[in-house]
Amino acid sequence: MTRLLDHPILGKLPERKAISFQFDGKNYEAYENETIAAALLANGVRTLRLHEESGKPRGIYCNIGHCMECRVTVNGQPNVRACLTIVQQGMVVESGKQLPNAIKRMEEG
Amino acid sequence: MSDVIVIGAGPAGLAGAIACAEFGLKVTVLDEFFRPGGRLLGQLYEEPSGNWWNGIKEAERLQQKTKDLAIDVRCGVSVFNLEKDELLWNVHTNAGSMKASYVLVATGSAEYPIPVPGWTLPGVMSIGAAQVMTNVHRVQVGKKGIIIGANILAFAILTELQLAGIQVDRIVLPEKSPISQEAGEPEEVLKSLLSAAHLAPSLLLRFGSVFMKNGLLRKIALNFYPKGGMKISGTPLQLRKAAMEIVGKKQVEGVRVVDITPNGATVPGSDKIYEADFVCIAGGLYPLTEITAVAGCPFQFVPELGGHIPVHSEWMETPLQGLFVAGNITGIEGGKIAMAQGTVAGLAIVKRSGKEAGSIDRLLQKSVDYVRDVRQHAPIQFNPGVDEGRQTMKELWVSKYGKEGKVIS
Amino acid sequence: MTRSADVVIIGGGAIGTAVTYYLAKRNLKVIMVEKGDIAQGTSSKCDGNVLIHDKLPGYDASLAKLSQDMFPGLTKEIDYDMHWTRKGSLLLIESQQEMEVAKEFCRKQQEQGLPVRIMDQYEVHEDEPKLAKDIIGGLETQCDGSLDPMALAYGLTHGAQKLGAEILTYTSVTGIGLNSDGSVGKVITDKGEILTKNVVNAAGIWAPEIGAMVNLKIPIKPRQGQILVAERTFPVARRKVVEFGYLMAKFEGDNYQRSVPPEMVEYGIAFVFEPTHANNFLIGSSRRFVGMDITCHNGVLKALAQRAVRFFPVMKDINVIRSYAGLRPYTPDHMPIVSDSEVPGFYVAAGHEGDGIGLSLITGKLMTQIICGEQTEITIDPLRLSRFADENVSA
Amino acid sequence: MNDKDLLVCRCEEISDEEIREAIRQGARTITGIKRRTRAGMGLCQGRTCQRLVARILAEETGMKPEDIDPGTDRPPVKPVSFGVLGGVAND
Repeated sequence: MTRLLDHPILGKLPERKAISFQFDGKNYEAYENETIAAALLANGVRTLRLHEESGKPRGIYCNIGHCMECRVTVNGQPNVRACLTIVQQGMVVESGKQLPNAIKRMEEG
Repeated sequence: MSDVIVIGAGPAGLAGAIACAEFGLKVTVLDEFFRPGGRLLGQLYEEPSGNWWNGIKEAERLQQKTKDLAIDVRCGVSVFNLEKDELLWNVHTNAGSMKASYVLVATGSAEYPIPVPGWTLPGVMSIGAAQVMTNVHRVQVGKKGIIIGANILAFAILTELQLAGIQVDRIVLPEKSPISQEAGEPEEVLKSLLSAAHLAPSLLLRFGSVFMKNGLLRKIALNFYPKGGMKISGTPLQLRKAAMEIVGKKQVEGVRVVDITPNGATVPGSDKIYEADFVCIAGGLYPLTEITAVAGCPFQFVPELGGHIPVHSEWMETPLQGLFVAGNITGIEGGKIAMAQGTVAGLAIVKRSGKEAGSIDRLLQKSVDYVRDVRQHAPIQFNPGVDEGRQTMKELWVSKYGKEGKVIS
Repeated sequence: MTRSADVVIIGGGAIGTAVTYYLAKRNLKVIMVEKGDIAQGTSSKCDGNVLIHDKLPGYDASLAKLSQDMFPGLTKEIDYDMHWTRKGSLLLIESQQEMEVAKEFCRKQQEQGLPVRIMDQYEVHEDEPKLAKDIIGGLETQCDGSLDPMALAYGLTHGAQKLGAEILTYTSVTGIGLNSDGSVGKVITDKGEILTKNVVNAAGIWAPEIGAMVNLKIPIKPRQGQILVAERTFPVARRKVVEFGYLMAKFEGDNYQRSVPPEMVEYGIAFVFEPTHANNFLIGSSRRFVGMDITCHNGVLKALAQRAVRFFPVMKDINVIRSYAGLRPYTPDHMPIVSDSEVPGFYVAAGHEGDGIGLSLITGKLMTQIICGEQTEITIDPLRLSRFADENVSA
Repeated sequence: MNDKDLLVCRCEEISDEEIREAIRQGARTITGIKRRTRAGMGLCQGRTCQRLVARILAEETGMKPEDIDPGTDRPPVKPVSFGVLGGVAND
């Protein structure tokens, strides 16, 4: 998806410094003051995590920090909301993974 | 230590902080978002008067005022608990705890979702999410999108998406169900759109919104309502179509849509899949009241204001000593009203703090009247019964706590 | 609408549903009356421990073991998934002084044939690798287990209904009618009367209120506990893990003080970790007398979180998503009441403090044996209500 | 729970059918439904699904919206780490 550099009413976006960050091992380009969710979307990435139980892909839903769907791991810190967190230079972001369910396997076993 | 902590840096929170600081109170404002402004940040619509309501400019104006008044606005801070000890309110956040004699909770609203099979696919988002991504982050949410749910918020944001050059293929209704309720009934939708006539100029003017007030004429109009819908600045509003399923393997690829009768019943075998790479769900707004709930504030069910909301007076005061509310948390209305309510709450705090004995009562009453005045001239009415709802809450307060508002704990 | 039943059970928590289920198994006509929803009281505000590790050797441990051994078969018997797992439990030992007491405690339990053993520093860290490095050992109880406490109550209700029991939820008991000879004649509810000769008061922290209806003094006081709920995350520990220090403070009384910050003592904080089938975990526990208050106090939540990070530092970055508070039915001598009473036909099954889930099944069985006039599986003398009659016990 | 089901609770993936089944088993409040199905027990604590569950409950039981008591909000209203809550985050 492209970035809206110009806007008929909101006008031109001010010059912003480009920065780079990592998502699931790949390098991406973002701009200063952009959230992780916005930067990834601008790079065509919608899936931010897999549901911990079912493994189904999930992306942003509310984009203002209410629904917790956009949680990713940032520099080792899990469950950070991508829609509220600003990208920093060299940030290492990982998508949320499906979890093994030890207790359930115990019950089935 | 601050005299006042404001939770929520939206129009209501900022206005409240400014009103307190103008009378010399030390104020801290907290907000989860990385920029102050709340829902203002996404708002951009043309008012009947023809000029543009630019929420981002409005937010910048308020933010500048907070700087001028040395108000400590802290973004990226999540409040997770609010508790009172003997004298002070304790606000617990992910950045530590703080105390203050007065707390103004202005946490605004959240969006009602309308579940559709497949709505957990990446690319499906609330319509507010698309608004923020477009106007605040200036990133396109997709190449071609479909909006599910036809209401005032959907139209306002539709215009914003179109302005940003994003193609919105069509607006359809959700499938009628106990969850979607009126949103899935074409006649109900048409009736609710009447209060947004000026917002969707091209379509409804041709129908003549006054002419449509009569139920029977609405039914007839719906019978002849073209399947392809009526265009709103290019995007067809399809009142006779409903979204049955959002399809896609890893993310949104399209929406399966069916024809529906005027009262929302699906026409079997009429489904088609329309291609899309994003879907916006427009379910409307409801007050976000969780922080006042954990603080122990009494609630009252007022459907016209959005359901269970904290009990409050016209001075925006709750029955708990030192706890105030303002903005969408008290009932869903536009940004201007939220700001006006914020000012009332701020002045009420100044009065309670005994700071400015002289003129405060007059200023407070003027600010209360101003809220009513703004409400009368509001271009958008989210809920036709809002006046009635405000009256219900006022009468409840007076009956329980008296005109001046005796505070219980 | 007047009904009749062989036995009416008041209270739809873990205890009430267990008594109802075991009575229904004797195809007696039973009616359970619950003023709210099933498990609306303490049984939905606790964790699902089914333990013997915290029971004094002797009667306590035997009663708990009897109850514990009834759980494995229950799931099949009532065909309802209660997420029962039996992976044992681990008591964490922090100091040499605790290790000495733990060894003695373990020896006595082993003498009673209970599957317990002491783990040294190497074994305990191999068993739970994410444990804080300075933990010096553990006391393992191989037979301990846990389950979803709410699912227990729903499952027992499901099982009882299949056996013909009638369940009246959202029905409040307003009085108990006695016959001229003083024996139980009927139960009066806000939805009509139920003629019966037998009533079981399984109302938990509300048991004193029901007892007062037949002017019986039941010395149960609510003792509040708060619990933190963590988010779904990687496995932190595979089973129930509890600190031994708290038990020592409980049993040793004043001659043992854990070296902990003052609020741990003030709020009665004891580290309790329980993994759940939903792939998250619960952190307890706290003990305070605050009447019927079930709001969460931030000071207690903070102390619980601090204690949890002390034992599992990896929790520092895991999120708490919820907290809740429940009221344990506390009796002066820490023992439940499973007994008849001076009022013929009026029985009491309540007062289990923190062990209501674990002792629910044996309570159901014992109460059935008492009502049916049979020899009880284990003596119930320590559980008699009359034990409180002589001392002037203030409820 | 197959793909065609209508998910009402996104966090815990609970369908509207599972919610109706809980009501059939006797749940009369949002909390009762939560305890039987886990709807509302996820990270958003019901911010997304709670009002949808209320509408299903009203339709299944005929209860009026004002008679349906909403779920109980408890701290933390937004997730917070054990470290921050316990005041041990920074050391």
